[in-house]
Amino acid sequence: MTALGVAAPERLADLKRRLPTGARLHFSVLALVLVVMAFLPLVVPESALPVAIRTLVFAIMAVGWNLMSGYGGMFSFGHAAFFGVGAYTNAYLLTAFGVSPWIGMIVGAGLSAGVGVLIAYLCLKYKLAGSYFALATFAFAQMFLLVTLNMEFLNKSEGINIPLLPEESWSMLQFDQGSLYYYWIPLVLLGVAVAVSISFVYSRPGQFAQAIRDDPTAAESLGIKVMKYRLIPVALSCAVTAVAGAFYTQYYLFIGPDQAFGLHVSTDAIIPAVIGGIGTIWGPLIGAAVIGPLSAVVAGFLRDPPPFLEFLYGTSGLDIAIYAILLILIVVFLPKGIYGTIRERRRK
Amino acid sequence: MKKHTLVVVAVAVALGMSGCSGTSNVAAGGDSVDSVTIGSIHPLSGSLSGVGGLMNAGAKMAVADINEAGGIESLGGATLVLNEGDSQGKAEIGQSEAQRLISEGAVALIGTYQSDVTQNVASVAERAKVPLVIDVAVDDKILEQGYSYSFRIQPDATSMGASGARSLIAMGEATGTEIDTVAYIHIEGAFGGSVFEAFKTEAEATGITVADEITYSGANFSDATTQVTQALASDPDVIVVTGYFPDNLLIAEAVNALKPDIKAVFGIASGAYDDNSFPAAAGEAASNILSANYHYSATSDRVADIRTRFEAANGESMETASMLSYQAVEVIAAALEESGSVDPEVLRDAISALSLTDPLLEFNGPIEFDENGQNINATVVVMQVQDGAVEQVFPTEIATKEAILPAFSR
Amino acid sequence: MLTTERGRIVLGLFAITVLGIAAVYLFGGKDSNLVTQTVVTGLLLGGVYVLVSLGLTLIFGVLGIVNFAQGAMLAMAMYLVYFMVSSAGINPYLAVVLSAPIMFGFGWLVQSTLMNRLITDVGHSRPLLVTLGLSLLISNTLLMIFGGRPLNVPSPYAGSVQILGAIADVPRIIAFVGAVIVAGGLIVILRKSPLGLAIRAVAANGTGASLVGVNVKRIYAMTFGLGAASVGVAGGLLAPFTSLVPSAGDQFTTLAFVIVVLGGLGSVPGALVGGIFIGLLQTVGSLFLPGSGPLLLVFGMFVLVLFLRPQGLFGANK
Amino acid sequence: MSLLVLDGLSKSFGGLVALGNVNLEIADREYLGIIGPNGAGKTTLLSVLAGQLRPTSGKIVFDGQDITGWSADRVASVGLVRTFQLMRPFESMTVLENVAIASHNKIRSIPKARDHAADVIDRVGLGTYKDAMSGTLPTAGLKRLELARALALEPRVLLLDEVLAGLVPTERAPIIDLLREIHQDGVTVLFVEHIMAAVLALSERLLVMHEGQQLALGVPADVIQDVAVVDAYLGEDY
Repeated sequence: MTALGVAAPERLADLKRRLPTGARLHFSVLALVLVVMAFLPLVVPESALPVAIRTLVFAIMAVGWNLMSGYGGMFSFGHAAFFGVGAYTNAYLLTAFGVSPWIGMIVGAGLSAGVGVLIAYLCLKYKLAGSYFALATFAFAQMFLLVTLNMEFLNKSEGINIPLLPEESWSMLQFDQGSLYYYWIPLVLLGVAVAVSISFVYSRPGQFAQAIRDDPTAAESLGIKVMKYRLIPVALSCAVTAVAGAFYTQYYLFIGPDQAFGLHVSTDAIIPAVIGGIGTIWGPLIGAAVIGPLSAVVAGFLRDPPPFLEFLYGTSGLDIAIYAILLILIVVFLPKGIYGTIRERRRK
Repeated sequence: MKKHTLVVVAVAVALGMSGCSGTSNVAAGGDSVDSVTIGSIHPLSGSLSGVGGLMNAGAKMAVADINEAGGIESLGGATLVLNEGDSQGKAEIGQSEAQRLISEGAVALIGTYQSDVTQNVASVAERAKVPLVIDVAVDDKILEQGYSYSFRIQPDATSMGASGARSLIAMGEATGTEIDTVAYIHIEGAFGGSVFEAFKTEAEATGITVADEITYSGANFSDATTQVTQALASDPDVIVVTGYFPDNLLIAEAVNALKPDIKAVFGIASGAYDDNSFPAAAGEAASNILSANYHYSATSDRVADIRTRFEAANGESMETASMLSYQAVEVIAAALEESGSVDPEVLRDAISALSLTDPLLEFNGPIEFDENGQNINATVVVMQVQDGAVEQVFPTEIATKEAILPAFSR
Repeated sequence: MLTTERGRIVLGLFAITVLGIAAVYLFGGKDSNLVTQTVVTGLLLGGVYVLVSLGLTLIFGVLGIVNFAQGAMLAMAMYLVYFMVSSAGINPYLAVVLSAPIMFGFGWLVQSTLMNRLITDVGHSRPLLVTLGLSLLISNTLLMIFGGRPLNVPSPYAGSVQILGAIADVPRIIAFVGAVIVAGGLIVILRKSPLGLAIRAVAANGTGASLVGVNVKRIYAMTFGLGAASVGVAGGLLAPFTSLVPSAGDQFTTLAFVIVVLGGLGSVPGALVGGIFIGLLQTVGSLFLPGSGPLLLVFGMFVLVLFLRPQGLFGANK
Repeated sequence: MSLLVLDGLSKSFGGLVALGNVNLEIADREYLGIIGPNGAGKTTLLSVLAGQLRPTSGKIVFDGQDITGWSADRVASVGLVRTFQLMRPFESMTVLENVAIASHNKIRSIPKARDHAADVIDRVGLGTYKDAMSGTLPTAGLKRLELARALALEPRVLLLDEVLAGLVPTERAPIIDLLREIHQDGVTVLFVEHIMAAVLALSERLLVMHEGQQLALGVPADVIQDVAVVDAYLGEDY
């Protein structure tokens, strides 16, 4: 005990020395945010819980997307591919072999990282950049969708159901409907994803990746292996996104080709990151917190409109139209995203 | 330590929440309540919003009709309230809408039109122990999970494929039309695939050859000429079709353009051919197309009255899907009446034990659910577009017009 | 130099297509009437794809905007035509003449009020998200106005004719001819008119063009307008054989990107050749591959083109 | 023995010869000035040496090792480091981070790399701008940043591409002093420059290039007298 007591402050000091101030600050904020958010379900109505959980899934995806596209500078328009690989790996291993979703999650993350590295390697080898890179990743996601539709062992278009267990199980990651574990688990996963982001951004590979994003030629002339340090954020990004996919499957107990690889999955990963601020630690979270509940809030408002807007009641499509207008306005008028714009103002 | 406290707090809060949110749940056991909430989930936006809107309107009308007739008597005349959810056609939105509706006090759910969304909602219903009455959703698999809180009024894909085949054969015999080979065009995926498999098994058992199976992708289909030409290459007597509205329309138009020497186009579980907007949309191409599908009863006065009032109120023709939503509300209302309880678990047992006579659809008998929750008397009837209107033509007892078969004189 | 290379590519693609079709006739093991029908259908479907892609090649090629509202704009144009036909009873092909300028105005407005604020953006995410939002906005507004039930625009020239023993739908032939005319019109505008010169200058070098006195933002707005007008024509020509639902255009969006990249960004002849090629590939492919197989073929080819010739068939070398 | 040997080095783009048969031996710790009119192939020569462009033919031998066709990062990590005429800072990063990127090449630990980078920054006289965003630096600052990043790699050969261009004379003087100092510390320098005063002040030998060819090579004072040089170089630029 005493040895530990003596060692701890030393170790802490060592850690402090190794971590740049920025990273330390981010980690402290993260801890604070997680603690505050852990108590969120206690103050919001129960009906808001599914929306909160969906928002957390968005946030994890956006944090993942941001690693590759924000910090790595490779605009992915096909993150559905990596989300889907994570989701299907978990679903398949669980239903075919009874593998615990926790293991499925890790295997899926690894597989997804491999797939992502392969796709990105091909795209980079053939020198695709900008819109071309985006369209290539999109095409891969589409191909995954089409291939899944033709895969017998993945149940083709029917998708895979996660069987309902008679009682709660930590090892099988299944709880009662409305259990708060379904909120806390993705919250912790999000915390891990953000921690991965912070560590990466302030690490040597992370610094290299950002240098390459800013100017690959200059980075290469400083001795940086461009391909290698581009693929590292890709791998991390895909792994994080796959974890979101695996959790998604466990929470919704179902995954189908469209839920896994549909175009909307890719945009779900992009929108929060862009709204919040690309290439920032907190942008994806803030973006998700705004965008995730937005459509539910608008829909809720229209379900119970104030008297002078009564005539709007029951107009289907209106909620999404309003959501679309808000989305457009945020993107057009906050060029660096919410967090990015705030940060810029503060700096000035 | 900290973790434990968190859990305790959370559990306490969760209990508190479920306690206060269910305004009607607590008043179980024949007590009189003011109102009972039913949650409905349909695609009110997105690509399926057309039919979703009609279904929602059907459910709304059922609620209004029941309330006008005095509400639920055994609950002291409690009125029904419909809490509407929009799935946007997405499974995960459907699921969170289901959770919202339940937490806002819905004692039963109806929905949802799409199989994947229904699948998700069914699992929510099962875990929350709230009955789900499926109005439309065709996939067999939904009820094969062993769920005890899901019930389905419409026939499933397999039984539609099989009874479609039986109807076709019977109609051929009745009209003296020789049907030896058919070619089948269907949408890729579980829906098209399982209807086709069931049809094939049934048809081949009676000696009909399924000469060709042509599938297409629903995600990208803007011309059916190739598929129809391909189907005709096997020289079939009948082309059988399963798919959704736009693809069905394209196929009918391609057949009309090619004017092949076949005896009929026969839709099974087809999205278009028995839809009242189809004759106008397809014009000449719609003429004499047959369709085996579940259908609102065209011979019942009660149905005629509902449809007239629906059209007056909504300005649109009430399609079968919409009638099924109406029917789903009636099923729940009947179970409420029967049990005199707003406890969802008691309600489930009541639905399970229900025998609802005078169904609004052409079924073989009253609505009764088997142990899987499938309505055992659900069946298909055959319709045909004649003179710009969808008519029931088979079985003959419920026919509004006589079947024209061979459908084409070429 | 460039023209000969282009000539070689066109010739090569033509040879591949002809050889491919010949191979299908000879070794495909399919009835030759079926193959003929398939080729005719494929050509006509290609015409549809060309119509949808022409506007996009301008918007993507000149402005660099990945316009995900392309399909929704197509649906919007179809509903415009539907509205004119159903309320005023005019001929749908006459309605096209009216819908094109309206769509031009819409496109001009979108570019000058929204997209022009984003042109300094180095990333591609913001324009993409705005068009995505626009697509949601358009289709849901259509839903609010027209409802989600399928509507239809009756063609005054419904019917079909025989071509080489194959059946061809008259409205689809009209659409095909329309595609060629629109392509020709765009080529003339781009090559001969002062606006076309300015557009090409801006596409080649925006900064340079602004230095010689071109109002780049105005040209951007005009280009988006021109692209939208092409979509307006496309919507009108497709409406007579499409079930009109608010999401009717969505299925074309991704294919249009494939075609535009295949043909080369900003290349009108590229979109023409690319559209017809994809139409043929998909239709002939469906003879041998079930369900979504042909689509997989299309995307596979897309990735190959991206890797091996990212500038597209008709694009200049980077 | 020569540190860097260029043996028949050529580079052409399509039909255009940018570099034609350059043969050169550069001794360790030499300071070689390279001059020539625009388009003479000076920057191409640096790019080929730094591994950014692959030579069409010929050989590059560095410290006895054939490095022809090596990738730029590999060339940089053995000690052949270039700067860019048009400055290429990592704009999202501070000056310190920019330089630390280069320091990281040899130093894995983050704080140590930063300490090292800070030393280099002080040395090039950018100390006060250490925590400024690199994008906000004035031209003179960016030139120093280019130099600092290259120095942080602790190069054996520095390939400098017009580090003085765009600076006013008062800004040039301290950099010229710095370059002299770097050279005295044992770094071999290839110095592409237009400012003749600086070239003459620093170079031990002078290479004149014209249309991709070696025009003259020798002691600056001799070379500058060469009539051909005057024609080719001064005739165009002055």
